[in-house]
Amino acid sequence: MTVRVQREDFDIGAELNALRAGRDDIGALVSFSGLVRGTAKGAPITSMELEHYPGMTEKALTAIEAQAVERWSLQASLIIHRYGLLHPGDQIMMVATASPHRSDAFEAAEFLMDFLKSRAPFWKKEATADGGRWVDAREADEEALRRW
Amino acid sequence: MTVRVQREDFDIGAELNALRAGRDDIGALVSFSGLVRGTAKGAPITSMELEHYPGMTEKALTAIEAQAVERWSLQASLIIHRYGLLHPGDQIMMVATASPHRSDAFEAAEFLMDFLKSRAPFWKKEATADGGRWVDAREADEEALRRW
Amino acid sequence: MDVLYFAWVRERIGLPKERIETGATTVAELVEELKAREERYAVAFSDMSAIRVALDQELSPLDASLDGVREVAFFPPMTGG
Amino acid sequence: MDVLYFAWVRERIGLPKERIETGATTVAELVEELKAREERYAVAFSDMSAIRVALDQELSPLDASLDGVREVAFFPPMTGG
Repeated sequence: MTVRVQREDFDIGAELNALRAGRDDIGALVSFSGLVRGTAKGAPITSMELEHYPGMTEKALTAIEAQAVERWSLQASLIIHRYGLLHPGDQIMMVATASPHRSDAFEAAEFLMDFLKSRAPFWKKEATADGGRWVDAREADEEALRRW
Repeated sequence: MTVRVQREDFDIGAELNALRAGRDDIGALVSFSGLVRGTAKGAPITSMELEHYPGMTEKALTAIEAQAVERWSLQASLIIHRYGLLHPGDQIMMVATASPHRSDAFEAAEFLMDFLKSRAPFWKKEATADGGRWVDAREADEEALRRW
Repeated sequence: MDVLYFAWVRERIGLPKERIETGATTVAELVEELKAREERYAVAFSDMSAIRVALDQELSPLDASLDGVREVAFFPPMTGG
Repeated sequence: MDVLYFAWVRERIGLPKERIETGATTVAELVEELKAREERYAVAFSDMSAIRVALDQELSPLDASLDGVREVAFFPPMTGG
């Protein structure tokens, strides 16, 4: 059960391999990674600045992960979220979940993503040719919380 | 949209990185990997033999993937499934799905797994101290198909 | 036609593949013909609810026609993933 | 107490953090006090449905008490992931 908030990029393969290294009780391993898309509302973006709230970010992510651990049969979990200046194609964040059977890993990963999107203090600002623009929260993201 | 059936192990990180290489339209990347567990029904297993039906396997996986592509907004997808002799902790298979937003990638990955479990011609035989035992199909796996 | 067996069906019948000349028009008729032929087939096919069938590599029901079919396969429920 | 601002709230108010001495007993009272103080606060807090609040790094409602709170943060809905 690990949370990391960092400026640096991460190696998703190394992270997934580390989660299962030296053990043989895991049957299912799910990962999600979020990437910077090159366009926003049809216009190309040149970069994205990710602001966060140091201290609260780690607390919020740890609390979300603890909820997932309580609800599902997880053998391991990982949340990595970057902040700072990113560019199209870059990795923004990842979650990984491990469980004996696939339904727990899948559901827990979706739960982590849904809560992380709307409850962890990150804010995205996209830079386009017209200047910077704060990304609006999506209605669908708030709705996604209701299913849990 | 790729299907590979192979005896060799695979590098999940290299596969995920290859899916997103040279493009910046993907927003969400989901992976699932299935691993050999070291115990079955409480007894330790020493190895697992994965039998398959060459020819039909590739056809079945390709058909399942085509259904996913039709139902969800996928930008890339991958299914790798191994056969032959495996050991506890080994990777058995992986799927990966890429989409602009996370719900498509998550749902398509779950769909691929549900259908692959019950519709692709693979059979697992576990070796224990008491000899070999064919793995029974799980009721839950057949039920999982009904939600789609 | 070629008849293939996988997993415990293969083990019970004792071979992975054989060539069979048959007048059977459906899968069910072919199964009855094989069961009547030898004990090992009767054992393998004793509970057909545990058997899946593919005709030319497509999953098919027991009452499917064998007309034009070149390859029949029998196997237990699949356990991939 | 320390008051922190993030994202466009920070940009509108023009600073990331300040120390404020206040007699306000709830978040809502603190907001009214700040709005009355200067135009830039009035602009940032003109639509409180677009503002989220954290007290000592826990998401909290607008009517929450400030009793014992050391750090208040104002920011727009979060857009991580």
